[in-house]
Amino acid sequence: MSLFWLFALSGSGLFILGLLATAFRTRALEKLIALNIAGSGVFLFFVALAGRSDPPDPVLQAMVLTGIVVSVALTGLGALLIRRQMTEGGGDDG
Amino acid sequence: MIASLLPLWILLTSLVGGLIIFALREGAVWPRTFVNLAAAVVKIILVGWMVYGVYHGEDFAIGYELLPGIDLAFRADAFSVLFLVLSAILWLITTIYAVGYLEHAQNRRRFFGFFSLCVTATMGIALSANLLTFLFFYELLTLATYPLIAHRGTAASQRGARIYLAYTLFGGALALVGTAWLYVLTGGVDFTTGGALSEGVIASHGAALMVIFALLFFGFGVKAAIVPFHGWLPVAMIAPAPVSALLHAVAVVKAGAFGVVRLVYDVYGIVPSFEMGLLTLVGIVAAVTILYGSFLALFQDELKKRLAYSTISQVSYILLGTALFGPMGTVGGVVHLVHQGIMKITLFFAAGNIAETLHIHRISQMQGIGRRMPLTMAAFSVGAFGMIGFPLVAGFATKWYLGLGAIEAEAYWVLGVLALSTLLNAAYFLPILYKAWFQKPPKGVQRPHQGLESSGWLLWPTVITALLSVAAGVFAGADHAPVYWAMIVARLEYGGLL
Amino acid sequence: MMVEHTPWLLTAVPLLMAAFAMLSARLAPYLASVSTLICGTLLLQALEPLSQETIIHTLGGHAAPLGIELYLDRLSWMMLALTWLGGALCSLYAFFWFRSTGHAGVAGFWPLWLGLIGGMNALFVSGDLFNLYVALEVIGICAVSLAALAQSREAIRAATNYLLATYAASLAYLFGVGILYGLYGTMDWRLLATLAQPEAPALLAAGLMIAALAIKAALFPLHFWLPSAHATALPPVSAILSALAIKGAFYLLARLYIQLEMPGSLPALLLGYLGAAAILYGGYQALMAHNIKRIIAYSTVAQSGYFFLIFAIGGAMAWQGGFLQLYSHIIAKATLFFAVGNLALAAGSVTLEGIKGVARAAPLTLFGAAMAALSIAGLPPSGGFLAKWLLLQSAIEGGAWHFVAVLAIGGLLSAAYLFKIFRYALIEQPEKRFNDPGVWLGWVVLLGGFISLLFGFVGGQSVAWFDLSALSLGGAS
Amino acid sequence: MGEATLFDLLLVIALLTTALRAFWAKGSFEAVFSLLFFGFFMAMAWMRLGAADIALVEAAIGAGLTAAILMEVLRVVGSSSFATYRVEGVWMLPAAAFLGFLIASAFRLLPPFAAPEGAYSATLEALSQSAIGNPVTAVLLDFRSYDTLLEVGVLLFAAFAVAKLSGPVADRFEKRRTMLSFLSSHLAPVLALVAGYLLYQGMDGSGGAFQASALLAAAGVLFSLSGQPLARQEALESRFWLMGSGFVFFFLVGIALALKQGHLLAYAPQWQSAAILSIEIALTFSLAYALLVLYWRIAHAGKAR
Repeated sequence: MSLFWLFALSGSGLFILGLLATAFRTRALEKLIALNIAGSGVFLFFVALAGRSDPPDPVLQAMVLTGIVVSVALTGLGALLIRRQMTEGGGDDG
Repeated sequence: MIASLLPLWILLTSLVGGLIIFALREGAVWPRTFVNLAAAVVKIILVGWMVYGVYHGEDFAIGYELLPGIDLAFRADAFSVLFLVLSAILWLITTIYAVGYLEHAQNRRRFFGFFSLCVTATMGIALSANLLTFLFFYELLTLATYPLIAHRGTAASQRGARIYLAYTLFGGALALVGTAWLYVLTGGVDFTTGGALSEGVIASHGAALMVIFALLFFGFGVKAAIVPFHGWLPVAMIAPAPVSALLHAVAVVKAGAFGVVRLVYDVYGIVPSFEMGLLTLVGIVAAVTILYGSFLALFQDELKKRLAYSTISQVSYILLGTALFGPMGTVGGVVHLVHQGIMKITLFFAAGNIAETLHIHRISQMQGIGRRMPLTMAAFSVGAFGMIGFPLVAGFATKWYLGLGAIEAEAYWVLGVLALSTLLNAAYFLPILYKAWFQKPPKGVQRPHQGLESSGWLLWPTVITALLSVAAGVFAGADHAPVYWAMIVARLEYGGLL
Repeated sequence: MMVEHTPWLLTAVPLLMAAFAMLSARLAPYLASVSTLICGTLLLQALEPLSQETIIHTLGGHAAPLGIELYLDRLSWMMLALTWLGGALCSLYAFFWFRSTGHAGVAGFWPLWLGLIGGMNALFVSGDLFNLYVALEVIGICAVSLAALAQSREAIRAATNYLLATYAASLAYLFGVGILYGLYGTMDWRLLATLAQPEAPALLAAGLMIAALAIKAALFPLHFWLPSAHATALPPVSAILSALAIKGAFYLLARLYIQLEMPGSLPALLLGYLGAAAILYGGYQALMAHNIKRIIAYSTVAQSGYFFLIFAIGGAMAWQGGFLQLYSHIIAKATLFFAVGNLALAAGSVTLEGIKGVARAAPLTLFGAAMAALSIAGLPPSGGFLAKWLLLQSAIEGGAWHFVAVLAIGGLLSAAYLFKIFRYALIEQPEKRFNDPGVWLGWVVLLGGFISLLFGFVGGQSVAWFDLSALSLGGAS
Repeated sequence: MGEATLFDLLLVIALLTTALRAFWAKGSFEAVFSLLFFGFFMAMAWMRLGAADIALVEAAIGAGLTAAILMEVLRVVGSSSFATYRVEGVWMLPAAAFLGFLIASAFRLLPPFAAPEGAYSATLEALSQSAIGNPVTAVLLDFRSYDTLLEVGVLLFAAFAVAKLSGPVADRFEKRRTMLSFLSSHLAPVLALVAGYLLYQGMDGSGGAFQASALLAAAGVLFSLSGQPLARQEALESRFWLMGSGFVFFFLVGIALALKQGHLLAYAPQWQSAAILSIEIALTFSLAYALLVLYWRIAHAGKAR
C-alpha cells in the first residue's frame, strides 16, 4: 500500500468520524475537540495529496499551514465562548 | 405633457395628500382638513377633465416598465371613468362626513392618511390598463384598508380587521396565481374591449383558461363578498362609519366587482366567456349570493349588520348583470356599480349619524326615530326605497335593465331571482321605515337640541347622497347620467354584435 | 487607472479601517463612514467599465493557476452594491443605536463589522476556491463574534452553536476544494469551468461544498444554528447577520453552480425542494413564535428558501427573481430588525404581549417596518413582489405546480406572521407607558422602508439590466 | 517515498486510536488529553510525509497552544466525567448514512489522483526563478500571498474578538507548579531563540513566519505558566496595535507595491527578498502576540459576578 494512500485514507476517515462525533456529542467543548480532529483529517489528506509528486506540492502544504492557523483562531474563539457559558452558570450542553 | 400624465396626477392628488397628512402633527386639525378637502376637490376637477377627454375620444395612457415586458400601466376608458367619478365624488363627501364623525376620536392623522391611500388604491384600480396593474392596486387596497378597519384598536376591531385581512390576502393569492398563469400563457394581459385573449390561446389552452378564470373570479370575488367568501364583510362592520360607508359603496366591494367585470369583458371578452360557459358560473354564484345575503339580512337586529348583509346581496347584482349575455344586462350590472354606491353610502351615513347623535345601534331601538331626526331618516328612506327598487330612485333603473337583460338573454330564472330578492329587500327595509316613521318614540326620549337635528358635518353629506340617488333615478335617461355611460360601455363591449 | 484596483481595494479599505478601529472606539464610527464613502465611490466608478467587460486583477502579478485572480463582473457588482447599501443602512442604525443605548458592545462592534464587510467584499470578487475559503473564515469569525457581543448567556450559547456549525461547514468546504485541486490542479473557477467533468470525485467535492455552503446559508434543515443566533444578538447585529452575513454563502453557491455548471439535476432539485420546505417550515415557525426577534429570524429561514427555488426551477427568469429576492431581502430584513430593535427600546420587551400598543410610541418605526414587511410578504409595491412574481411565472412556465403552491402559501404565511406584529403593536393600551426610542432610530427604519419600496419600481429593471441570464447559461468567458 | 512501512501503519493506528478516544471520551478531560496526544502523533505524521514546515506548526499550535487553551478552559469549567451523546438524534441517521456513503466513495474513487499539473508545475517553474528557496514560503508570501494576508486577518479578528468578549481579567494571578515553572522559564528563552532561527532560515529551508510565531507563542505560554510578572502584566492588557501591526504592515507593503507595480503584492525582483523578510518579521511578532492573546484571555479571565 502506498504511503500517501494510507494517509489520505486515514485523513478522510478522521474527517468523517470527526464530523459524526461533532454531531453526536452534546457538550460544546467535546464538539470543538472533534472538529479539531476532523480538521486535522482534512490536513492529513491534503499533505498526502501533496506528497504524490516529487518534490511535494507546496501549494497544498501552504494551504494546510493556512488552515491550521484558521483552525486555531476558531478554536480559540470557541473555547472562550464555551468558558463564558460555563462561568455564567449552568452547563454547556447545546 | 400635463394632459397625457393625467392618470398619474389623479393618483398623486390623494397619495401626496395622504403623505402630507402623515407628516402633519396629530393636533393639526385644520391644516389636515384643508389638505384633505383640497386634495379631494382637485381630484374631482382632474376627474372631470378626464371625463371630458374620454368623452371626446382622448386616450389617456401611460406606462412604466416594472419588469422586462411587464408594465405598470394606466389608461382611462368609459368604464374606468364611471368608477372614477363615483370614487372622486364620494371621497369628497365621505371626507366631510368623516371630519365630523371623528371630531373627538384619537389617531386621526393615521385615519385620514390611510383613508387617502385607500382612495389612491381605488383610483389605481379604476385606471389600471392591465391585469398586473390591477392586481398591484388590488393588494394595495387590502393593505391600506386594514388600519382603517382596525382603527379603534379594540379587541373586536382587531379581530374584524384580522378576518378581513385573512380573506382578502387569500383572495389576493388566488388572483396572483391566476394572473401569473395568464401572463405565462399570453405574455401579458392588457384590458382590451371585447377581450384580450387571442383565438389561438383560447383554442389551445381551454382547460387552463377555465381554471384561471375560476382563480381570478374567486380571487376578486372575495372582495366583492360573494358566497362563500362573504364572511369578512359583516365583521368588518366594526370600523368607524365613514370607513364602512366607503368600503361598501366604493372601495373594497366595488374593487372586487370592478375586477370581475373587467375579467369578463376586457380580459376574456363577453363572447368567449359566454361560449366557454364561464358566465353560468358567475350567474349562479351571483344569484346565490343575492338571495343568501338578503335572507340573512332579515335576521339582523343591528342596523349596520343588516346593511352589511344587504351589501353582500346588492353587489352581486353587478355580477348578475355581467353574467347576462346581452347589452341590457351589461347596462344593468355596470350602472349598479354607481347606483349601489350612492344609495348604500346614504344608508351608512344615516346609520352612522343616528349612532353618533342618538347612540342607537339596533333596529329594535329605532321607534319613532323619524321624528327625532327627520332629514336623516328621510335620506335613509330614499336609500332603502332605492335598494328595494322603487321607481324614481336609482335602484329601479338597475333592476329595470337587469330584467330587460334577463329577457334578452332568455334567462327567465333571473327574473325569479330579481323578484324574490326584491321581496326580501322590502322585507328587511320596510319594517325599519315603519318603525322609524309610524311608531312612537319610547317615553322620556327628548328631541335633540334646537336647530339642526345633528352636526352639519354628518347631516349634509347624507342629504346630498340621498339627492344624488334620486337624481340618478329620475334622470336615468338623461345625457351623462350613469345609465348613459353604462350604455357606452355596453355598446363598446358588444361592438360587433349590435 | 484606479478601476483595475477596485477588486482588492474594496477589501483593503474596510479591513484596514477595521484594524485601525481596534485602536480607538471613539474614532471607529468615523473610520467606518470613511470606509463606506470610499467603497461607494469605488463601486460607482467601476460601473461604467463593467458594462463592457469584467474587471480582472491578477494578485501579485501571478496569473492563475500559479496565483490568485480577482474577477469583478456584473453579478459581483450587484452583490457588492447591495451589500454596500445594506451595510450603510446597518452602520447608520448601529451608530444611533449604540449612541442611544450606550451598550458596552460598541467597543467590539465596529472593527468586527468592518471585518465582516471586508470579508464579504473579498468573497464577491474572489475567483479562487481556496481564497474563498479564507474569505468565508473572515466572515465566519466576525459574524460569530458579533453575535456574541450581546454578552447575554443566551447570546453566548447561540454564538457557540453558530461557531461550531460554521467550523464544520468550513472543513467540509475545504475538503471539497482539496479534492477538486487534486483532480484538476487548480482552484481558479474559470479554469475549473473548462476542466471540470461530471466524474465521481468531482461530484463528491461538489456535494461537500454544497452541503457546507447550505449550512452557512442556513438552508433548511441545516438552519438549526440561525434562529437563536439571530434572535439573541444586538439589534444592529441581528440586522447584519440576517440581511448580509448569510448572503455570501448563497452567492458562492450560485456562483459555483453557474461557473462549474455543477451538473446533475438531482442536487439542484434537492436544493430547490429544501428551499420549498424552508419556506413552509420557517413560515410556520415564525407564525408560532411569540418573540418578535424570533419571528423575524425564522422569517430569514423562510425567505432564504426562495433563493434556493431557483436551482430547481431554472431559467433566466427564475434567476432574476431569485436574485431580486436576495437584494430585496437584504434591505427589507435589515429594516425589520431595526424596527424590532426600536420596538424593544420603546416597550422594553420583545414579546408580542410586551409590545402591545407600542404603535403610539413608535409611529415612524412602524410605518417604515410596514413598508419593509410588504417586501417580505411579497406584496406590491416592493422588490419582494416583483421577485415572487418572476419566480411564480417561471414556476408556472416550467409546470412546477408544487412550487406555485409553495409560493402562494409562503406569501400568505409571511403576511400572517408579519401582521401579527403589527396587530399587537396597534392594540390600544392607554395606561401603558413607553420609552421614546429616539427620532433618529425611527428615521433609519423609515429610510430602509422607503428603499425597500423603491425596489418595487427599479428592482426589476436593474436585475434585467445586469442580465443574469447570460451568467446562468455558463457565459464564463 | 513510496510504500508504507510498519511504522506508518502503527502511526496511523495511533492517530485513529487517539482520535476515537477523543470521540468516545468519557468526559471533557479525557477528550482534551486525547487531543494532546493526537497532536503529537500528527506532528510525527507530518514529519513522515516530508512536511517539516507543517510539523513544526502542528507541534507548537496543535499539540501546544490548542491543548493549553483547552486545558485552561477545563480548569475554569471543570470536567464532566460522563459521556454525553445525543441519543434522540434520530434525524441524524440519514446524515450519518450519507457520510458513510462519502467514506465509501472516498475509498473507492479517490486513489487514482489525476496528474498534478496546473498550479503544481507553474509553481515549480516560478520557484526556479525566485530568490526564495523554500517553496512553501514562496507560495505563502509570494504566489498566494493574498490568502496569507486574509488569514492573518482571520487570526487578528479572532484575537480581537476574544479580547473584547473575555469579560473582566482576573486580578488574581496564581503561581503554580513550581517544578514546571522552573523548567518552562528556562525553556521559553530557548524556544524564542529557535523561533528567531526559524524565521531567519525560513527563506530557504524549513521555517518562516508561521513556524517562528507558533514557537514564540508556545514560549509565551510556557513563560506565562511559570508565573512571571511580565506575562501577567501582558495578560491584563491587549495591545491591539501590536496584534494588528503585522496585518497592517503586510497590507501597506502590498499596496505600496501595487502603486509601483500595478498589482497588489507584486514584488519587483530587486525588492523581493527584503520585502518578504520584513513582512515575515512583522508577522512573526504580531501573529505570536495574537496567538498569545487567545491563550491569555482564556487563561486569565475572571469569573463574571
